[in-house]
Amino acid sequence: MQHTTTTCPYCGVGCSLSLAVDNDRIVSVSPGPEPSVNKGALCSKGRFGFDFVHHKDRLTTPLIRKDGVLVPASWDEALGLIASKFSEIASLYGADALGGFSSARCSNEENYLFQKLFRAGIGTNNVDHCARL
Amino acid sequence: MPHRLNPFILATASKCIGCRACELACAAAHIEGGVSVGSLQAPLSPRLYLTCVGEMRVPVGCRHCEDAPCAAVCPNAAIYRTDRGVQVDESRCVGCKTCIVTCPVGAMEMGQIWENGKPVMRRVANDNSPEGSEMEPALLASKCDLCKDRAGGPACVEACPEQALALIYPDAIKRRRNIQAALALKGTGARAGEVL
Amino acid sequence: MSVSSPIVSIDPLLCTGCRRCAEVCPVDAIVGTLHQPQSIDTERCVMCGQCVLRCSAFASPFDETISDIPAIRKERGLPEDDSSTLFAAHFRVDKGSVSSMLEDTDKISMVQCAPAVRSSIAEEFGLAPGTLTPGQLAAALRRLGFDLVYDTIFAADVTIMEEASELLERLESGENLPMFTSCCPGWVRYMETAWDDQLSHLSSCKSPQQMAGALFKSYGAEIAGKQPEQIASVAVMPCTAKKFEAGRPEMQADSVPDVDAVLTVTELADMLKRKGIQLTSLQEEEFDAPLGLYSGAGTIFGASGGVMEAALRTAIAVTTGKEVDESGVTFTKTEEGISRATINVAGKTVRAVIVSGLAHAAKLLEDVRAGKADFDFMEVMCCTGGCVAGGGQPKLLPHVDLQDAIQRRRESLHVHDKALPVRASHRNPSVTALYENYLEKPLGHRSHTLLHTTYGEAAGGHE
Amino acid sequence: MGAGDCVCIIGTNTTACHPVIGLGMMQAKRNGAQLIVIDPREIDLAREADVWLRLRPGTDTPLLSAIAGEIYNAGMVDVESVAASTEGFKEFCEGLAKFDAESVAALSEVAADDIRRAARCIGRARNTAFYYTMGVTQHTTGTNNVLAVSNLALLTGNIGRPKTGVNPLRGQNNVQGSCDMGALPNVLTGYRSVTNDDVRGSFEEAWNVTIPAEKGRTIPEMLNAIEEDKMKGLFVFGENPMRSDPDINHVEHCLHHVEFLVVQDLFLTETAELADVVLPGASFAEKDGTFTSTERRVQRIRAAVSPVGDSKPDWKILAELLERLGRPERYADVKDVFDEMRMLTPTHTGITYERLEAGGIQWPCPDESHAGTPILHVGNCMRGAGKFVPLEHREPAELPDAEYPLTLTTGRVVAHYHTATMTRRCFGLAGTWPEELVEVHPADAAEYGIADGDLIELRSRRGVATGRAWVTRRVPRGLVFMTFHFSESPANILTTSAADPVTGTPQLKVCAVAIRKLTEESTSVESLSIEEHASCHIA
Amino acid sequence: MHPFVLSDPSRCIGCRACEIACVDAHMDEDMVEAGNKELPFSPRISIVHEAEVTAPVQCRQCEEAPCVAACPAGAVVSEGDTVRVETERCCGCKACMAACPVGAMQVAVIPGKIKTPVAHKCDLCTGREKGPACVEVCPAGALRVFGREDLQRIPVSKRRQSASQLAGYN
Repeated sequence: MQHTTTTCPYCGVGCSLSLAVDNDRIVSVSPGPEPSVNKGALCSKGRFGFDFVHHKDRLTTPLIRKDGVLVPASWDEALGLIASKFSEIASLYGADALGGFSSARCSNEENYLFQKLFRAGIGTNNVDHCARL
Repeated sequence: MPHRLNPFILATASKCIGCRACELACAAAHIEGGVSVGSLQAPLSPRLYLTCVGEMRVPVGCRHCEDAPCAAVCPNAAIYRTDRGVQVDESRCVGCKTCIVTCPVGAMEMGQIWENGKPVMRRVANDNSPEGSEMEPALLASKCDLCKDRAGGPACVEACPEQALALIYPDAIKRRRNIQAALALKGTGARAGEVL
Repeated sequence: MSVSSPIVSIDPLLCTGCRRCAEVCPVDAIVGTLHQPQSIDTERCVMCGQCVLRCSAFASPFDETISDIPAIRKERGLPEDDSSTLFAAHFRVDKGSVSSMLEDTDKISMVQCAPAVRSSIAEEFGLAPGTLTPGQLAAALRRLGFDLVYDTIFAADVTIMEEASELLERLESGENLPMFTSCCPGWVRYMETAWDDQLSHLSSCKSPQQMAGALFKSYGAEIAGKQPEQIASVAVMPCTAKKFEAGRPEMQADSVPDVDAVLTVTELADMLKRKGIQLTSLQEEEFDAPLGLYSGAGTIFGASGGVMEAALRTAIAVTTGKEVDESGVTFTKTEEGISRATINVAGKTVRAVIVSGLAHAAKLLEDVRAGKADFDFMEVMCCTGGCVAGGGQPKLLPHVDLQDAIQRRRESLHVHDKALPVRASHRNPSVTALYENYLEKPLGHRSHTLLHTTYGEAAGGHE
Repeated sequence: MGAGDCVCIIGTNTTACHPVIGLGMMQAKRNGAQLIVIDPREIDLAREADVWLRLRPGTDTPLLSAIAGEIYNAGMVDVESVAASTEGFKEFCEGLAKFDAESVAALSEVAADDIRRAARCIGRARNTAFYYTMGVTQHTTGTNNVLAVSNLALLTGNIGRPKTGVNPLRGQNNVQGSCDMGALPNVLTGYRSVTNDDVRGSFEEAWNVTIPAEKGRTIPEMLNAIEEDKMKGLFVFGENPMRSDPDINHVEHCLHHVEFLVVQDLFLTETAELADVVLPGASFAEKDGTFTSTERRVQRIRAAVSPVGDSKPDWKILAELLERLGRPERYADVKDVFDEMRMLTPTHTGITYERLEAGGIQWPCPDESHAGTPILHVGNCMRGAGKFVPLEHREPAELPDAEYPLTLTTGRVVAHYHTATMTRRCFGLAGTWPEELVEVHPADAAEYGIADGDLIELRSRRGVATGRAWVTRRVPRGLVFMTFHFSESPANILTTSAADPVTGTPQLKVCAVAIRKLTEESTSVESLSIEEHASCHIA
Repeated sequence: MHPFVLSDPSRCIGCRACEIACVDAHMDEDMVEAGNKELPFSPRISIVHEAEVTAPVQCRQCEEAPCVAACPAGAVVSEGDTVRVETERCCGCKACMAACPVGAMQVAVIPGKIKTPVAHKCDLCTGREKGPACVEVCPAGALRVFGREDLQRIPVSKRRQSASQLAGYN
């Protein structure tokens, strides 16, 4: 049984968690070590909001819509299609014809790369996320 | 209000005076007849039973169990659960009496079932009758059916002069009691933080 | 009054001690503590049967004491194949003796039925309270085997003739006033047990049931060409106390009882059903003449205030010569169960009182005893609402509104009264014929022997 | 926080949306601090509050201004020092005149002397900390509401000191971080505007690419642009606008209309179902990285289990996409991404993975020896002088009327999170709160013949939703509350997309609805077939 | 005397961690398996979340338990530390639900071999080394176990306190 210290993925308080893992599955959650904001307390989501990770509905492969139906595809094929489609749209209609909604639930690094994808990769500032909501 | 658990008739022993008006009303509500006892076209066969133990009087009836033992043991599937309590399908009952001995509460009895003035009959061996057998009224499983088809709800509750009977919804009672218990704890509570 | 009255009794095996009967007993004759079997104090009991009406403690097929039921049926004298529901409080059942009378071929059976019977018996056949079925009642009695189907209401008209005359006589002489009606046996019994010093105030008239019985055994026998012993006189009553009255020793002539047996409405209905007679689907028939023809005034005897109204209609006619269908006197309620009015009869102002419910009579009797009575003529009905609410009436199920049912029965009698051609007792042709052919005149010699009686400890008593 | 301090919360059900902070507030109350709660609903903290202002939804600005007015008139303001360190103080004070307690009392349905009591509490307290969340921002007057809070803080000097400050409680684990990282159309990392040439220049030089000088489109603008065929491609990353955005019918129409839609998420959400390409992301427990909490604390997340199936950490996917779009950068691990970012972001330059091992660091942290900044605006406001902004009151965009007599406000419950994509797939959380519960006041419920637990239908100008009624006094008469956690009861079909002019934040907290009881089809007779139930019970 | 758990409404924020911990502690499967098998979610603690009060309510392990008295099948037994339900003997007649003054008894299907609704209630997590799961997880410290010793000690300490107060002024 290993223990990994991490931060709660739910509200903005940023409580520190310790995930107990047994053969690559999260088994339980307990409050993280000090120093921490939550000082040993965890709400219901923090303590019991982890089993979605192993839920059977998790997406496990990229999907591509072929004649109206989403079917599994390889990473190479999916990413290739996105890259080519984005370039095609950018060339046809200009970079401003593309845009993206980023995620307040993903990490700083991912948000950084996402806005870099549009600003550097495509050349548009059309990047927003749901902090507005 | 959608209820998850079957309601059932519950008596408050302290209020019951033992007058049997509930049994009378119950029996009358399940047979053809007019406004008077004389007008009833079948013998009285109540489905709840006044029980006297020393000075104590209280009617005992079916609690429409969620996992009804009577339904479990019935070999001919005559007893089953509906969204309005546990019901008996008399046409399927063969009168095997197992449900009587199984019911933990003693709410099941074997009663005559009368249809348009005549009891459901069954053939019984009888040597000194010409055909060697004769017909006599059948005794079939009989229990409280919550007056499911009666306007105005259960007849016993309406008839009780002391309002000792009530149709109770267990989950509604539980929710009300929870709130009362929580309110009662308000202010006092466990003083969890303090050292008592 | 020693031996326990078998007319009304409480079965200790079935009584659960709920004491709901004690709440309605007008004379507090129910004895016992809560949850213990109750018993009846025969000294106080007037056999009105209200307790029988109220009792809901029946013998369920699922009781532990189920094994005793056949023994109880035998003890109550019920026929072998009787399957009626047994209740703790019950009255003496006389179905058996009546059946044997009907089978007795060398007897002529004459039956009389009280006004209230025709307003309630339909309830026993599933119809709504207060359904009026006079014609079908007569038809049913005939199918049951009664040779002559007469009517108590005829005798009620006779009672009016006798009692109105007695009242006028007393008003004239000023003696024994105020005068009380005597047709309610429960009321008479109450006077005998609790107010025996006031018995003189009671009208000497017998009740209509006893008058009819007496006439059956005399005038009736003559018409039928039979000896009094050969007449089987049966009465159908909404009342249990009538069973007691029929058995009173003085209610007979040369040891031939006026009335041989009394059936309650429930007993009659049961006998009819056993014979497969469905009263409510019969063709209407008439009551036999002459002792079966009756006026509207007699009909309303069954409702409290009815005797008073009937007497007034005749008194007005006798004193003023004016024939009226209704006395036009309205009684105003002065206290619970008591209503009063003042009328002038033959130049005298008569203060009349109607008491509905025995429990309300005590106050007035105290005034009488103290000589401070402020009334001259008092009608007392033991059961609140009149005979329509008697102990022999159908026992209504708990969900039924009893007061509403009683009110509907009263109204049906008044409707019946309004519908009849003759609405005053003295205008009943068969009554006038009776006097011409037989009684000569009210309070005459024959009336005196047949239709009048005396009261008190010596005379009363049980079989 | 303890005696002499004051906690003022407005538009936040803290014990539900930020439970641990909520607990901290209750502890502060127990330590003697005063608690002021401004919320139309009787939330748990309202029960504990010294002053609870039960305002009519949408009247936050006038109420806060009235409080400020009362403090000012009562002479509890250190006029010299405030005037010295701020701009626009005089006009602001004059502007307060129209927000007298009596007229605001009528407007916001809060008793005038309650306003005065709140003012006294704040005026007298040594330190007052203000907390707010969506309850303040999700209005057409969202910006004004926030400015009203900051006006009040500036007026009472409650800025830049411990136990004070204007503290927005960010709803999501990294909403603060995603703003910090420039995932906004108008700013690059560290809130530096794209229109600022030097800022843009530093990025263009680092990435040797030219970045457009005008700001990009916000989400509502992008949706409209799609509708007008100005935008052909959309990449939705870790979001479910089909449930969280207002006026879902409009969103659905746009997402169908767009030529090429990419969605990257953990589950096949309603939005993902419409996508042309769906990429399986990884959950917080399957990747390394950092989140930034509501108090600007950057904290590590660490992979505890390997990614599920073929899914990849999201940063790897984005890195690979960048690569395919011709970008030269290669990132061995997420630390490289963070380092690239922090070199470009002065406020985060001092934060390194090594330092984060010892615990979170609050930006700004200019260099690696800097300990981080627990409190902003220490000494003076970061922009120099504190800026007062005189405000006007504007009624919400949609008010109840004869046809839609009740006000609907939306929000969250403690057991669920946002569109519940994750929480409804947690056995425990789904168990405690399996379905939508619409809070209805007993009197309103009685008026519509609704009993507790009945299925009811809510109807607005934009759509219809159903949910189970929870008859409770938590909501006042005339107000109903529901969450947007449940797809079967999509609150955002009802909400209006009328938005704040400045931020474009939609008015999710106020819209007009009508409710009626739905007669539930009575559960059918459960008479099992004969064979079945003769055997089934005899186990 | 049976120990029991009591809540403090002034501390509870209604986060329901106790409710989930209770279900978790009475299930062999872990959360993920429970989700995949769609097991019933049947807590033995009821959260009241109203305007007037927010607090968990559970069994007080009464010494004179109405539920024990009400059960026709003798399935509710008072024994050792708790009042316990022997689920094999329970037929779901709900008399205990009507009897319990606190509303601590629930009738529903619970995880395990019995697939029909049965009565179940708080059993103080007997056999769980860290004691009641709800008390352990509560972030607000709103739940507290009153053990047998507490039930002896608390009255004594309070008496001593009031005695000193009495001595104080007369």
